[in-house]
Formats: sequence, structure tokens, C-alpha cells
Amino acid sequence: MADFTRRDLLRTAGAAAAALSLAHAVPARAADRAIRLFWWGNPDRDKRTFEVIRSFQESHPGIQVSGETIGWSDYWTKMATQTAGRNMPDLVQMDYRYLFEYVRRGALKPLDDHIGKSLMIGTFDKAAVDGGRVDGKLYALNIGSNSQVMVYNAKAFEAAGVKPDIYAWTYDDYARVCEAVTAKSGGRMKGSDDLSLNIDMLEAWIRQNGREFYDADGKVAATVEDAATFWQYWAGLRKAGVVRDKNKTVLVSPPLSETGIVTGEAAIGQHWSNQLVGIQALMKDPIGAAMVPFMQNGKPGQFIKPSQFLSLSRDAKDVEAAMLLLNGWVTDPKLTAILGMERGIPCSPQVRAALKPSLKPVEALSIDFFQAIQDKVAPLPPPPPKGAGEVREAFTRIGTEVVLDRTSPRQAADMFIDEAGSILERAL
Amino acid sequence: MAGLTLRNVGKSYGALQIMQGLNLDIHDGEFLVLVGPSGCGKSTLLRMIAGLEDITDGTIAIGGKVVNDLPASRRELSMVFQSYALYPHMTVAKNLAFGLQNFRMPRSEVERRVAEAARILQIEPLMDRKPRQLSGGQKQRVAIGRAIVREPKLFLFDEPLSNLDAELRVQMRAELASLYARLGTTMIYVTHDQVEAMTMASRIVVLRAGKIEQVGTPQELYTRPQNLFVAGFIGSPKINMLAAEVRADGERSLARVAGFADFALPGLATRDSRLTLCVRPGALHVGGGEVASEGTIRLVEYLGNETLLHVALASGQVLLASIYGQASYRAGQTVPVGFDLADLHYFDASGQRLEPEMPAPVPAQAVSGSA
Amino acid sequence: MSLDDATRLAHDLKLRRLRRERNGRLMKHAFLIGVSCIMLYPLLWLLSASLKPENEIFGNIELWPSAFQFQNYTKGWHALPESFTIFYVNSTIVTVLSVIGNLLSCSFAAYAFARLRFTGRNFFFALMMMTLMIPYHVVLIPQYVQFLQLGWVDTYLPLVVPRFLASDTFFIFLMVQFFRQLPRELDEAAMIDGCSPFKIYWAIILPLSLPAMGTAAIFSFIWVWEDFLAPLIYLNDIKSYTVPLALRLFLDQEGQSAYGQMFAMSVLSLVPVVIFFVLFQKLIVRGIATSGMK
Amino acid sequence: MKRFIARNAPGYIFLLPWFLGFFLLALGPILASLYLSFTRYDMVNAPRWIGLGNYEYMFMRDRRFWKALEVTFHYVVLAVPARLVMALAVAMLLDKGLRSIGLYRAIFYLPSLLGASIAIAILWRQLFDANGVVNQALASLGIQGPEWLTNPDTSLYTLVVLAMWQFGSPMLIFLAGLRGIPRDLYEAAEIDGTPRWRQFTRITLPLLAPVIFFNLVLQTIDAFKTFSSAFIISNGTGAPADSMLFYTVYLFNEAFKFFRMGYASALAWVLLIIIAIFTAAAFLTSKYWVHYENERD
Repeated sequence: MADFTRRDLLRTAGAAAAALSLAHAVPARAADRAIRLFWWGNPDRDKRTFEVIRSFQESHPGIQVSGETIGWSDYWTKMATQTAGRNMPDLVQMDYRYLFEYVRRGALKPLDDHIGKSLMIGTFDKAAVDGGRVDGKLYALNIGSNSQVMVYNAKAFEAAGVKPDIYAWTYDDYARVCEAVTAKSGGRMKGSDDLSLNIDMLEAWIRQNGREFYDADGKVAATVEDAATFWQYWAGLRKAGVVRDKNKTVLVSPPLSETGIVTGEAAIGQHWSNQLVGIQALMKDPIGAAMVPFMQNGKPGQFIKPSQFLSLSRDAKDVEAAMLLLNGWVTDPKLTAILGMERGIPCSPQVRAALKPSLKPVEALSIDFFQAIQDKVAPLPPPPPKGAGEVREAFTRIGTEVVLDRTSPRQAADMFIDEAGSILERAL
Repeated sequence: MAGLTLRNVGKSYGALQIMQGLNLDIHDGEFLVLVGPSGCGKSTLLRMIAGLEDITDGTIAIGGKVVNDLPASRRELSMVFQSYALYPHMTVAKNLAFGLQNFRMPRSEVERRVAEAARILQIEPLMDRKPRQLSGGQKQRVAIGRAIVREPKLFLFDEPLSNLDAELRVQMRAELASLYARLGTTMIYVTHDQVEAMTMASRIVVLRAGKIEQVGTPQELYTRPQNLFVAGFIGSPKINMLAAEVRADGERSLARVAGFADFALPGLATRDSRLTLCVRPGALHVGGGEVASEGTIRLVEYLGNETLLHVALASGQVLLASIYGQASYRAGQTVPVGFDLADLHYFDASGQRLEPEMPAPVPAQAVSGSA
Repeated sequence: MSLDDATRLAHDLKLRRLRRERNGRLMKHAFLIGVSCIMLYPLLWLLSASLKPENEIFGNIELWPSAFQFQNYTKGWHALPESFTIFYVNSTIVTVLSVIGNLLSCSFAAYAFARLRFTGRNFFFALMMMTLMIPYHVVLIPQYVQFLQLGWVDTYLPLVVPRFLASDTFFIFLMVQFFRQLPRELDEAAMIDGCSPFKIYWAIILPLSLPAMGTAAIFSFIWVWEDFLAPLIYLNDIKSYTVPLALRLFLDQEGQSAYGQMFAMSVLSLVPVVIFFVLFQKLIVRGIATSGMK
Repeated sequence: MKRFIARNAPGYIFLLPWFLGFFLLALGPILASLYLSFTRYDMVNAPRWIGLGNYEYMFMRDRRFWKALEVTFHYVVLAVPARLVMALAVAMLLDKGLRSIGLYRAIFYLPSLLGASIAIAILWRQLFDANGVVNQALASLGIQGPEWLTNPDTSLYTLVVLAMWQFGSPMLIFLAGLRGIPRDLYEAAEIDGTPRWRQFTRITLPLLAPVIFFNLVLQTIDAFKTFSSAFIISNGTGAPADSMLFYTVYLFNEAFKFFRMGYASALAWVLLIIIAIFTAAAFLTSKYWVHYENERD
């Protein structure tokens, strides 16, 4: 039993597999240096990433890269387990929501020392790169930018005869559009998803009120008033019957295919710019991309945030090799061409320029949108404190009570701000 | 073939002592029956001999060899279970051969023995059947067959006939007896049925509550029961027991039994004033006897060659009388009833047998009155 | 009662029973077919979802697809960086070894608990039951660390070895319950017939416990085949992934998911399980009624 | 000593694989989780001893812990009997000699094969949608069904229905147990003219008791530990409004979403004790209603 290793099994498996299909030979290359790369993905992303690894290994024959992948929902469980075992892969894909949790606990290494030496990102959009900074240090390299986007059904807008200024509309405009679309479709298609449970919308709302959700010290800066008015606004739309049914609203993070815009139950939904391609693929009607509505005073709420990062883990042994891959990932034209815009919009202007000619229309839409909002968005907010993830869940939970009309927006807001405070306290 | 010796054998479950200081010698070639009421420990004792149950004290020796630590499989004995315990997934032939194969016996020898056993027990047509396709009697034969193919030194039977109906039981009893006659192997047989015990045993061990009450041949047990328990347990119909009060009358001792005139007792080595006198139903005379009284017939059980009368004395005690042949008694009839002193068994207050020192004296006609 | 009477009564009873059974059977079939429809619905739904165009899977409760997307199967098989052929081979290796391990080691332990007497039996049994009760998620990390130190991570050892060491205590308890039902006199008869404890286990207990062993084999196969948590934690190399793990590669919370292909592969992943089920359920039926010996 | 070995050796030898597995592989992690329950452990940094802090927080301040207990108990009380009755009823139907019984058996097991997959989550959402199949069926009977999944008052019941519908594994175990009941007992009862119901209470139930006991204990343990179905149908959150906040879902989120493995371990040990109490109670009462044939000790 002692000699019973995976390699033996793999060899058996390989032999059997080879008998069945001639496709896959296990490369048995003896590399002196090995790094591991871990990401979450989908079949398309996985294929691209393995292709990147293959191409990278071709140009760096001394380095063996093992790619490890799993779907989003299992990614973080596995990541936590590996972290606990001090067996994190060298390079891990990071999400904005989890970045701070991992950085603040010390699971990632800063990249600053490598910038300009092995990591050549001097020409990159500064704002986009800064999204990976925590407490002044760069812990995560942006590999695709993102912004909130109000995706709308262009055909429905046209049919209802609405033409809002999608880069400057107000919440009042938004309500009017919803009414018009709902009326035009006879109620079959509501104006919008009910976004009461969308904490990103609340965050924009708070910033539009001139505050931040969390201040620089990591305390809750949002007020009960912020949350209460937010929920009241959406309660108003709900009462007017111009947003999607509350039973659909309280289903937490449904798959893209079940969102209102895709099923045709709503004409507007809140999404992220890198989802535009996916949404359009599921729909017959053409879609458009609008900004988050503004308050009367016009202060911007949404911001450009990195959609995905690559980070260097504290368990990385061959940092140099990891840097070679990381640098190639964002600068090597061969690799960037393979990756395309699948993970979001690259923050290297050169890479964007190189990709431009080969874009599909909907990809072009997202680039155009991205360019158009550049000077209309707010700066990055201070990084969220530990426990922010739990606050998100509390928001959904308490918001559900509002949507189901089991409590008033004001009471709920009281409860939420209070609970957010105690969550952060406990997380310290 | 082998004898069996039990020395000071004891058994306890934790603090619960269920058997203590048991001594027993079983002779080679003997048919020994362990009998007793349920819960008396007879099955446990058998299982201890078999090695299925640990003993906590003493030694068990088979053929002179102590087997205390020998597992059942190496004691060279075979056992027939009450439930037969045939292997349900094996054919009859396989059931018979299974044990032999375990002892790595050559195939030809296995086949010879199985065939032999099948012939003796007349189960040849059943050899390919599974146990669930057999009747109760057939299962019983197979179970016995499984025991005899082993040609063991010792046979153990644990109430093997109790699951059979009455007719079959009598038939199998006879077959077992003739099997014993043919094999001559030592057999230890557990039953709660004293008729089985009486008919088959060369010697009987009567057990009660983990203790041996008496060991002896069926005749000994019947004619000289060592204590009240054995007297009551052995013999069917059950022995009559009479409580007697004894008082001295000069040289003699007089006994007073409710419903009878006082009578003189033979010399008994006891000073107890309360004795129990027993008389077998066959020795209870309807219509007389040396000591006599009157009673009313409550019930007449006609059994063919004998008739059983339940006779109530004035004291209310009911005695059983067994009368040969047909008798024209009816219930309700008042009859004289009595016994001869020579037929009495005497037991002291602790229930131990007392032997009369001299022949019973002349009945004490002189003593007057009846209670 | 004379023999004639008895025969007549038996015949009568039989007729009556036959008549009642026929009526009963019809009703039963009607009932069972009805229930079957409810039971089959999810599978039909899954089957239809695997053939539907992506945008019909959700919100559309129609079972019949507007167009049959058979390419979900052909494309799905190769949609991932490795083809499903490899995943099936991997799953088969892990599952077959695990089933063998489970049956052997758990029946050993169960035989000890049900049939043998030894000091500390109840204590160990309680310990065993305790391992059934602890929520798996909190031992995940200590276990991972342990296997990491053994150098077993990224091999099949953490998935297979524990099963040879009776880690799935469910099966021990299951088998204990069934073993305890067998008449003890069978063991004793066998003991006297010269069987060692091992021989009793092998020649008496196991053959008489086919229904229990069949049940255990089926559960074991299904659970190992469908298990994804342990493979998720212990397998890193996609070439070593099992089928359920591979199915987890299809979905992306935020981006494009390939539901149709995932469902197609899900349908296929049920095939080995159903085959195994059909083969082994016969063992359950073929059980021998041993308790009827008295 | 020699006797001790001789007496115990066979038992210990047969238990050897389990001993190895338990003492070398299982016990360590279990003890580790017990230790972690007294620490603050975020899985990144070393655990820090905080004594009874986790337990104190759990009982004194954690409202969601109580909510999770309530949801879980509610579910156990409903789902376990429902599922067992369903499983036993179907097993008895399938036990008697019908032709094509194997087919039914397979069909009835199918829902259990789907387990708690994503497919089930999506299907359940469609079935119990306000305008879903279930409510359409109810509407045809003139009943206005609620919004099952999104109404916190009814969402738990959808999981109970799921549990009832996935009765495959207890059914299979019941079937295996029913095969062990000798036919002749029923035949004898039939000749005696014993009514069906009495045959059930006098023959089936007592003889099936060990298997019923097994299923009861196991299903109760499983129900307390319900995770996958609740997790997947509530999208990992216990939503809406914590009405599907099963104990283990809460535990999982505390551990893996909020980096409180120490607290999660404490939660696990409290659950373990609760389950152990129920199991012990079942074992203690089993003396009175579970009888094993030929059991001597």
C-alpha cells in the first residue's frame, strides 16, 4: 500500500484513457522549478488558462506550472483549507470581496518589491492597479477591471419610447422609465429588478449621499438614514408595481439565467461589466449598458473596481518563477491574446489596443461603456474591513424582511446599521 | 469416546453467580440426561461443556484432558441444537460435510461418512435440498446427521425434540435411543421433559437453580428420590405430597396428616416435627390401604390402560390416584382412599430424604380420632 | 380435522388469496405507476434540461424542448480542459476501490461488534457512533493537515485508504444491525463444526447477509461516486478529478455558465450508478429468510 | 492474561482495520476540532486560546445560533417521521411478489440519486415557484398556494417535501430487512384469519424493529446534520430570512465564509452533544422495543 501513489493510479488511468481515446497524454516533464496557480472559472476560462500555462511553459522550459481550478462556489472552501494547511498555491486568483479578508489576516505577500524589476506594470492605468492596494501596499494584481452596470433591454426601452441619458440619469428618471416599460408591456415585463437586496446599489447610494460605507478606519460610516431612504426608494417602486415580483427578489444570487433581464420579467438589472457578454448570449433582445442612476446633486456613486486579481500567497516558495508567470500574464502579447477579455477589461492600455480589432460587438459595448464612464465615476472607496463579507449577508437577510413587508425600511435600517457595527467589532 | 469430569465448576455473569461448585463424573459410553425446570442452568451447563460458554471456576475434562481453554472447535464433540441451526444457505449434503471439510478430511472420507449418515437417518432423498424445504422432522434428522458424521467423542443434545409435535417426538425418541445403542458414544442430553429423561437416560442429572439435586439411574430417581424436588419432578403423574406433624408417643413417633387418622412412623433419623410424606399416585389405594381416609372424586381422567382420579380430602387437599385398567368411578362419588406405609417416601423439614430404619410397624389402629 | 377437510380449506384459502391478490395487484400497480410518475419527474426534467437550449432551462416548465440540443452531450464531453473519459476512469478507480474497502473493513468491524465478545465492546461502539455524529466540516481542516503531513494530498490515498480502515461507520452500524438478526446458534453450530471466528464470518455470516451487503455495496457506490467534498479538498490536478468534481467546473457564479452541458454530463454521470444499482439490488431480493428456523 | 488475550483476540483482530482508521486517522482531527472549539482560529493564523469564549458567545449572545437550532429541530421533527413512514410504506408495497418490482425499486430510488445537486436546486425553485407546478396543481383543486420558497413561513416545508421524496436509502434498508421476515409467519397469520393491520403490528413491526431502529437513529443523525439540500436550495445562506438556516449551514458559513473555524468547531461540538443525547436515548429505550433474535447478552 505504501507505494500506492497517485502517479501509479494516474498511470493506470492514463493507460485506460489512452485505450479509450487517443487524446490525452500526461506530460511527464521533469522541471526543476514548479509553481502552482489556482483560479475559479468556467469551461471557457479553464481552457484559456491551461492554454496560457502551456504557452508559458513552452517559453520557460525550466518551470513547471500546475494549474488548479474549480467553480466559484467551491473555490473558497478549498482555498481556506489550503491556507490553513499552509499549502496555498503560489499564485491565487482573488476577488475584491475576499481580498481584504485574506490580506488583513496575512495570507498574501505584497508585490511592491517586484514592481519595475520583474513586474513591469508601469504603463498600466493607475486607478485600476490601485484597486489591489491594501493599506498602501499592492497585494493583488488587477487582471480585469469591472464596474457596476445597469443592463437594460434596448428593445423594451425602444418599445416604451424611453430614451434616458444613460450616463446621467437620476433615480426619478429611473422610476419613470420603470413605469413606462411596465405600462407598455401591460405588466408582463416590469421596469426593473427589485434591487433592495443589492448591497452594491446601497454602497453607491451612500456615496452619492457624500459618505462612505466604511471609513478609512474600517468603521461603519453609513447612517441609518442612508439605509432607510434606500429601502424606502425601492419600496416605493415595489408599491407602484414597476419592479419584479418580490418572490424572485428574495432568491439570493440566482444564476444569470434566472435574472429578470434574461427571463424577460424585467427591463433593467444591475450587473457587472464583464457579465455583459454572458447576458447577451442568453438573450434575443439586444441589451444596453447604463450607469447607476444619480441623485439630484449628481455625485457619482459607482466606481471602477478590479473584477479579478492574481495574488502571491504567503506559501509561495519560488517567488521568482511566480513573478515570471504573473508578469507574462499581463504583458506577454501571446498570453494576453489567449486570455482576451474573459476576466474583465485589462488595465494595460497596450493590451487593450492589441485586443480591440478582434472584439465581438458585445465586447465592444463593454469597452465603450468602460471608456465612457471613466471620468464620471467615483474614486475607489477605502478598502473594506474584516467582516465586510458577513455584513453583506446581514444586509441581504434584513433586506429580505423589508421586501416581504415584515418590517419597515426604517426599523430594518436601524437593525442593519446596528448589526453591521457588531459584526465588525466581533471580526476584529 | 470419552468420559467427562466436572470439578467445582462455577459460572457467574459479573456479580451474578448462577452456578457454583458443580461436580459430576460422566462415564464413557453413558447416555446422561440433564433435566430440570427452565432456568435451572442445564442448557448453560451443556454449553459450557461444549465450549460455547466460558466457565468462571473449576475445570472440565474430556477423556481426562482439561479443556477449559480449548475452543469449541477443538473439543471433538458435536451438538444438536434445539433450533437445529442448519446452515440455511447450504444443501443438506453440504450441511453434513461442512464440519468434516473444516477438519481437512480427505474428500473420499467425507463422502463416505456423509453417505453413511444419510443411510442411517434415511435422508438420502433430501441431500440436495436446502433446509427451508424440509419439514421439522427432516430438519431434526439432518441436524442429528450433522452430529454423527463427525464421529465425535461426545454428543451433546440441547432439547432437540422440543420443536416437534408429540407423535414425531415419540418416534424420534426411539430413533435416538437406537442410535445410541448402535454408536455407544457418550451422549449428554438436555431436556425439561422428564418423560424423555426417564425413557432414554442411562443416568439422569436433576438440576435446579444451578445445583445438582440428584444423579442416578431412572429407577433410582424414581424409587429413591433424594429430596422433595426430585420426588416432585420425576414421575408422571406427579407424586402426592402430604404435610405431616410428628409428635413423640413414648417410643413411637406418631404422624398426623390432615384428613387421616394419626399413625406411627418407622424410625427416622430426624428430630424435625414437620415432615413431608410422599406417595406415588400408583401407590395410592382407592378403597383402602394401611392408612386410610375418605375423599370425594373431583375429576376422572380416563387414559386407556390407566385411570387417573383426583380425590379431594376433607382438608381440601387433592390427591392423585392412578388405577390400572378401566374403573367405574364418577366424579362426585365419595370413596375411601389410603396408602401403605411401605410405599411412603419421607422427607425432613429441609426436604431431604429420610430412610426408615426398620420395616414399617403395624399401623396404629390404637390411636383414635381423625382430625 | 380430517385430511380432506384440510385440503379443502387450504384450497379455499388459496383461491381466496389469489382472488384478493389479483385485485390487490391491480390496485398496487396503479398506485405504484402513479407514484413512479412523481418519482420520475425530476429525472425527466433533468433529461429535458440537458437537451434544451440554454435560455429555456429556466423559467420554462415545459418538459419538451423547442429544439433538441444533442450537442450538449457531445460538446459537454469535451467542454473541459480534459475530456470526461479521464474523469470517468478516475471515478471508477476511486469508487471501485472504496466499495471494496468499505465492504471488507466495515463487515469485519461489524462482525466483531455484533458477534464477538471482547472487553470494551460497548465503549468502542459508542466511539464509533460518535464519528457518525460530528459535522464533517469541522474535521475537514485537521484532516487535510494530517494528510498533507503524510504527503498524501494530490493523490487518491486520502479518498481510498480510510475506506479500507472502516471510516464510513454508517456501514458498520448497518451491518451490525443485520448480523445481529442472524440466529446465534448458527455461529455456535459452526464453532462446533470446527470453524474459526474468521471461517464463521466468511462461510456463515457473509453468505447469510447478502441483502445487507448488497445494500451496503449500493450505498457505498452511490455515495463515493457522488462525493465531491473529499475530492475537492484532496485533488489538485485536473487530470485526477472525479466526475462530480468535473461537473463543478461548469458553473460560474458571475460569468457564463454552461448549464445545458452540465446537465447533459449530470445525466451521463447517473448511468454507472443506475447500472450498479440494478445489478446489486438483486442481492437484496435474494436474501434468505434465516430467522424462520424456529 | 493469557486468557484475556484468548478471549479478546478474535474481536480485536476483526476490529483492527477500524482501530487503525479510528486511532490513526479519525481521532486526531476530532480532538483537534475539540481543541479548536476553545480557540479563535481564522485558518490563516495560528489558533489563539480563548477558553470558553466561543461557547459563552454562542449561548449568551448569538441569536442566529438559537435560530439555527430552532430551524433544525423543526426540520428533524417533521422530516424524520415523514421520511421513515414513506420509506416503510413503499418498501412494504415493493416487498410482496409483484412482477417488475425491480423496475419500481430503481425508479423510487432515482430521486435520491439526484441528491442535493444544482439540478435539484433549480428544479425545486421551479416546482415551488408562486406559479410553479405545485401551485398549479393546488389551484386546480381550488387552493391558492403560498409562495413556498420565498415565504419564510413555508420555505422549510419544501425541504421536508424534498426529504420525503428522497426516501430511497431508508426504503432500501427496510426492504433488505423485510426480506429477513419469514413468509410462513404471514401464511400462518393468514390461516388464523389475522387482519392485515394486526399482521403488520404483530409480525412486521416487531421483526423489523432492529432495522427500524437503525433507520430511526441514522435518519435522525442525518437530519440534524442536514447540509447539502439546505445549502444549495437557499444558495448557501439559509435565506429567506434565516428560515432555512440549518445548523450545519450556519456552521459552514461561520467557518468558511467568515473565517471563524474556532467558533464553528464549538458549534459542531454542541451539535454533537445534542445528537449524542438523542442517540443515547434511542439506544436506551431500544431495550424495550428492539429485540434481536437469539441474542443472549
